[in-house]
Amino acid sequence: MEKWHDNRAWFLVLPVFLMVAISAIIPLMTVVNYSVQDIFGPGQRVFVGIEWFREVLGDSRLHDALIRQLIFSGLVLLIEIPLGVAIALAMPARGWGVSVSLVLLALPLLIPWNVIGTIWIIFMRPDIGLLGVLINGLGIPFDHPTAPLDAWVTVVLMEVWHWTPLVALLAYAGLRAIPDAYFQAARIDGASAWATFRYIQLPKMRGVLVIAVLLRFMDSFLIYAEPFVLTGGGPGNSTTFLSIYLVKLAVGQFDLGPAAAFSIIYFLIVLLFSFVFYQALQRIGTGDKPGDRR
Amino acid sequence: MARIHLKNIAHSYEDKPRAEADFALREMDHVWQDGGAYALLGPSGCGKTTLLNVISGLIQPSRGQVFFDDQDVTNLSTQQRNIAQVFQFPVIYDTMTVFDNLAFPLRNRGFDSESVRQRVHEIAETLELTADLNRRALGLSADAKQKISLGRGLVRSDVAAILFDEPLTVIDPHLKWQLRRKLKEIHERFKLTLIYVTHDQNEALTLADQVVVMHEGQLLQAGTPQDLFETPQHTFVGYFIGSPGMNFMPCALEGDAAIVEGQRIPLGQATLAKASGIGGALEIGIRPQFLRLSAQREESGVPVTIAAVEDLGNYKIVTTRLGERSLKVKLPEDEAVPSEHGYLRFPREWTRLYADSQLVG
Amino acid sequence: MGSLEWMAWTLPTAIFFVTIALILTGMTVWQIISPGTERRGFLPMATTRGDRLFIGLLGSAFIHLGWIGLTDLSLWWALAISVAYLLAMMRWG
Amino acid sequence: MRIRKSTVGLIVYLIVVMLPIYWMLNMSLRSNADITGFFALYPTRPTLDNYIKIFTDESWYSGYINSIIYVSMNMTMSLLVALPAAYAFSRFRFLGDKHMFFWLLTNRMAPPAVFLLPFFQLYSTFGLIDTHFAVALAHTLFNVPLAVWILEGFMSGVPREIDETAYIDGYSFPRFFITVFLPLIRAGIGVTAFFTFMFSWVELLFARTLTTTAAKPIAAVMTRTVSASGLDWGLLAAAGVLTIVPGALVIWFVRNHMAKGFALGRV
Repeated sequence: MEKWHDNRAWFLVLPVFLMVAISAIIPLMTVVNYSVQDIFGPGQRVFVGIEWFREVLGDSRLHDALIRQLIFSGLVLLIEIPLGVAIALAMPARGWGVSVSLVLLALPLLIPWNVIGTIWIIFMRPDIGLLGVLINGLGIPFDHPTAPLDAWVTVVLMEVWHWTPLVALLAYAGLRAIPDAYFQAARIDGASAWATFRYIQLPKMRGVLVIAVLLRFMDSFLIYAEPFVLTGGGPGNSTTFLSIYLVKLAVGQFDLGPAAAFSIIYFLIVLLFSFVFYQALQRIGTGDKPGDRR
Repeated sequence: MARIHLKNIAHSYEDKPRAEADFALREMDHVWQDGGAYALLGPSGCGKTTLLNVISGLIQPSRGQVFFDDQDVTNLSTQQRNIAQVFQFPVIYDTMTVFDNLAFPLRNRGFDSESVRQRVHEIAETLELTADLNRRALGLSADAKQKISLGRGLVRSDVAAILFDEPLTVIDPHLKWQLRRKLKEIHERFKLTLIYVTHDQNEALTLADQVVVMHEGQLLQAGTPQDLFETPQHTFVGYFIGSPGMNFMPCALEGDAAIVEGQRIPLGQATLAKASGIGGALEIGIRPQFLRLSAQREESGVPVTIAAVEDLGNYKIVTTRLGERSLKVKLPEDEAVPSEHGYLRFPREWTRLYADSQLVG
Repeated sequence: MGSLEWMAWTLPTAIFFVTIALILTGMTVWQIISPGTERRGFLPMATTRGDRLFIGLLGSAFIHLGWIGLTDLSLWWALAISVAYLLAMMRWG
Repeated sequence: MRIRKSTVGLIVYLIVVMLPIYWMLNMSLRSNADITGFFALYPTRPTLDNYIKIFTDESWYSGYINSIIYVSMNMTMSLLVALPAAYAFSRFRFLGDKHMFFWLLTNRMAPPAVFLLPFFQLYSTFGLIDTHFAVALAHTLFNVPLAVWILEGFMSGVPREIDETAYIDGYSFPRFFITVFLPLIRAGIGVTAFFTFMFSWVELLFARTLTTTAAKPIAAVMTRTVSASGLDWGLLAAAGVLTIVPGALVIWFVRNHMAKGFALGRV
C-alpha cells in the first residue's frame, strides 16, 4: 500500500516530538554535560574532558557487569521467545478459554517490579517459601542468598516467569491474524503440524516477533528493580547487572561524572544491539524485498 | 477423479442446533458427476463455502455422509480425500520460491525429488509460471499468486475434485477473463470434477455446464444454465438468475386463468393440469424478456401504466404498473414504448405458477 | 541562563550538540532541495542518506570509545578517523 | 471433546504462573509470627489483620490512590499525543518519518537510571517534584513510543479507502478522526491503554525518585516495611496482593476488547 506523501503530517507528530523532546533530549544532553565534568555541588564544577570515559572503560567491574548482562539477556531471549511462542500455539482460538488464559497470562505483567522481587524472595525462601522448600525437599541444596549459581537460577527463573507472558501475548496476537484459509490450504496440501508451523505460522509471526525480541532485549538489558530487590546484586557481585552497578555508582557513591559516562556507553551499546536486531529481523525471510510488510 | 455424493447432508456450527435457522446447511442430497464442471451460485452467506468445506473435509457435517464414488469418506481427513481447493484470497507460502510452493503438496506426500521436479515443471508450463519458478512467491502479483494456489491443487495427479471458493475476487477484471479461460482449458485437459463457488451469475453461466443455486442453506435447483433461466424451480432462482430478475405477483386461480389485481392472465394447459387442487400462497412469475408490451389492446392483454423507462444501450427496461404491482419488461433497443398506458401480454408457455415459492408448472 | 545552570553546559558539549543540530538541519535542507532515494552500497541492505548518517554517527561513537579504551593518544586522531569513516559511509555505504 | 496435549501443557503452565501469586496470597492471610514460625501450604489460622492495617493507615492507602492518579494521567496523555502521531505514521510518508519512528523507539533503550538525576533537576526547576503530573510526564518517556508503535499497527490494518471516502463525503480531518476512525480501532485503543497502564503501574524508579510524600506510589511505600525486627512479611505480602488488584480489575473489564484486539493481530 503506497502511502500519501505529505509533509504536513509533521503537525500530527509534533505533540509526540515535543513531549519526548522534553522527557528525552534535554535529560540526555544533561547527561552528556555531566559526563565531561567533575561536579562537587550546585555551581561548583570542573571540566575534565574524557577523564571519566577513560576511567569507566578501564573499570573491570564494568566489564564483568557487561559480560554478565550479555549472558543474562541472551539466556532470557533463548528461553522466553521459544517458550512464549509455544504457549501462544497452545492457546485456544476461541471460546471462554481465550479470556481466561489472556487474563491469567497478563497477571505477572501487572505487578510492580519491586513487588515481583518481593514475591520471589518469599517464594524462594528455603524455610518458608513454596519453591524453596520444594527444591530442598527434593534433596537439592538450594540457597540463593549465598550460592551464586542458585542466585542466577533464581533471577533467570523470575525473569522468565515475569516476562514470558508478554512474548506469549504478542505471539498470540500474531497467530490470530493469520486467515483460516492458510491452515485449510496447509491441510489440503497435506502439511504436517511442523511444516504448518515452519512455513505458515512462523513467517506470519515475524512482525510481532521483531517487537517481542526487541522489547525483551531492551527491557532485560536494562533490568534493575526485580533482581535488585531479590538479591541486591549479590552474593558478592554475581548478579550485579549493568543497571544495578550504575545505580550503585550514581546514587550510592554519588559519582555523577563517571555515572554519566557509564550511562552514555550503556545507551550506545543498547542502541547498537537494537539497531542490528531491528535491521536483521526486518529482513529475515523477506529475501530480496525488504520493507514490503513491516 | 470421482463422483461425489452428498447423502442427506446437514451442518450446523452450533453444538446443539434446535431450530432450522441454526443450520448453515439444511438437509440435502446431491450428486456431483465425475468430470462435471459445476458452479455453485448464491448470495453471500448462503452456505456455499460451508458446503465446499464439507466436500473437502475441512468441516465434518453434523449429519449425513459423503461418498467419493462408492467409498464413504465422511470420517476421512482432508489429506486422505485428495481434494484440491483454491481460496478467495491467494494462499501462498511466503518464505518459499514458486517452485517450492508448487512442490510442497508432493513433498509432504513423500514423492522423490525427480518426480517432483518433473511434475512441477509440467504444471508450471500449463499455468505459464515457468519464468517465475525461482522467484520468491511473496513478491508476485495477485493473479500469479492465485495461479500458484491453483497449481498446488493441480500438481497432484490423483485429485478427486478441485474446488474453487470465489477465486477471482481479488483479480483485476482483464486478468479475470484470462484466468477463467485457463480454468476452462485445464478442466477440459485434465477431466477433473470442478466445483466453482461464486456469487456472480455471469461467471457461473460462462464457466459451468451445471449450475447449482443455493439460498439460506438450501440447495434450490441444479441444472443447465438454460434450465435455470426458463424453468426456475423456486422463486428465488427466478429472481436471482437473469437481469433483471423474474417478475412475481400473488394471484388466485379461476377457471383457466390466474387473477392478478382483478385482471385475468390465462395459463397454459400443462400448468393448469398440475395446478388442480394445489394450496398455499400462489404466485405467477414471468421473465421480463418474455412479456409483450403494446400500445393497442390485443387479445388477453392486461392494461398497465408505464412508470419508467431505462435505456441500457442495446436494450431497454420498462417498469410498468398493474394496480399495486410493478413489472419489469425487457425490450429490444429499437422497439417503441407506449407513452403512458399500454397493454401487457403474458405468453402462456412462459408464464409459471408457484405455490409457496415452489414451481407448480 | 540561570535556569539552565542545572544542565551544566560546557563549551565543548555545546559545540558538539550544535554540530549535531547543524548536520541534521543540513540533511533536511539537502533532502528538500534534492530528495535522495534508497540505494545499495557495501552495506548488506538498501539505505537512505539518513540511514547512512545514523550508521556513520553510531560507528563514530564507537570509534571514539575504542580509542579512549585502547590507546592513550590524543582524541583528535579518533575524530579524524571518524570523519573519514563518516564520509566513506555517506559516499559508498 | 478430545483434550489436546498442548492444552494440558497450557494448563500446567498457567498453574505454575499462578504459584508465586498464590504463595503471596497465602502469606498475606497469615500473621508474621505464623509465617516465620512454620511452613504451611494454606493459612491454618487465617487473619485479615494485614489488610486491615493497610486500609486504615493513611500512609498505606494513599499510596494506592497516588499510583492510580498518575497512571490514569499517563494513560490519557500518552493516548492523546500518540493517536495523531500513529495516524501520521500509518498514512503518510514525510520527511524523516522512518528516522523519527526509530528515534521514538530508542527512548525505550535508554537506561532509566541514566535519566534519574537530570529528571530530578529538570522537574525541580519547574517546581513539579512530588506531583502526580511529574511521574505521569516521566512515564511518557517509555509509554508514548510504545503507544505510537502499537497504534500504528492497528491503524495500518484499516483500509485507506475509508479515509478517502470520508474526505470525499466532506468530513473535516478532526471530525473524521473522532467520529469515524477512532471507533474503527476501538479494540486497538483498548490494547494500547492496557499496555500503557501496565508499564506505568509497574515502574518504580522514576516514580520513587520524583516523589517524596504527596505523590508517593504504593510500590515505594512498600519499601518502608523494613524495621528493626526485620521484614514484616505478612504486611508486605498483603500490600503486594493489593498492587495486583487494580491491574486485575482493568484486565477483567477489557478482556473482551483484548481478545478482540489480539484477534486483529496487529500489536
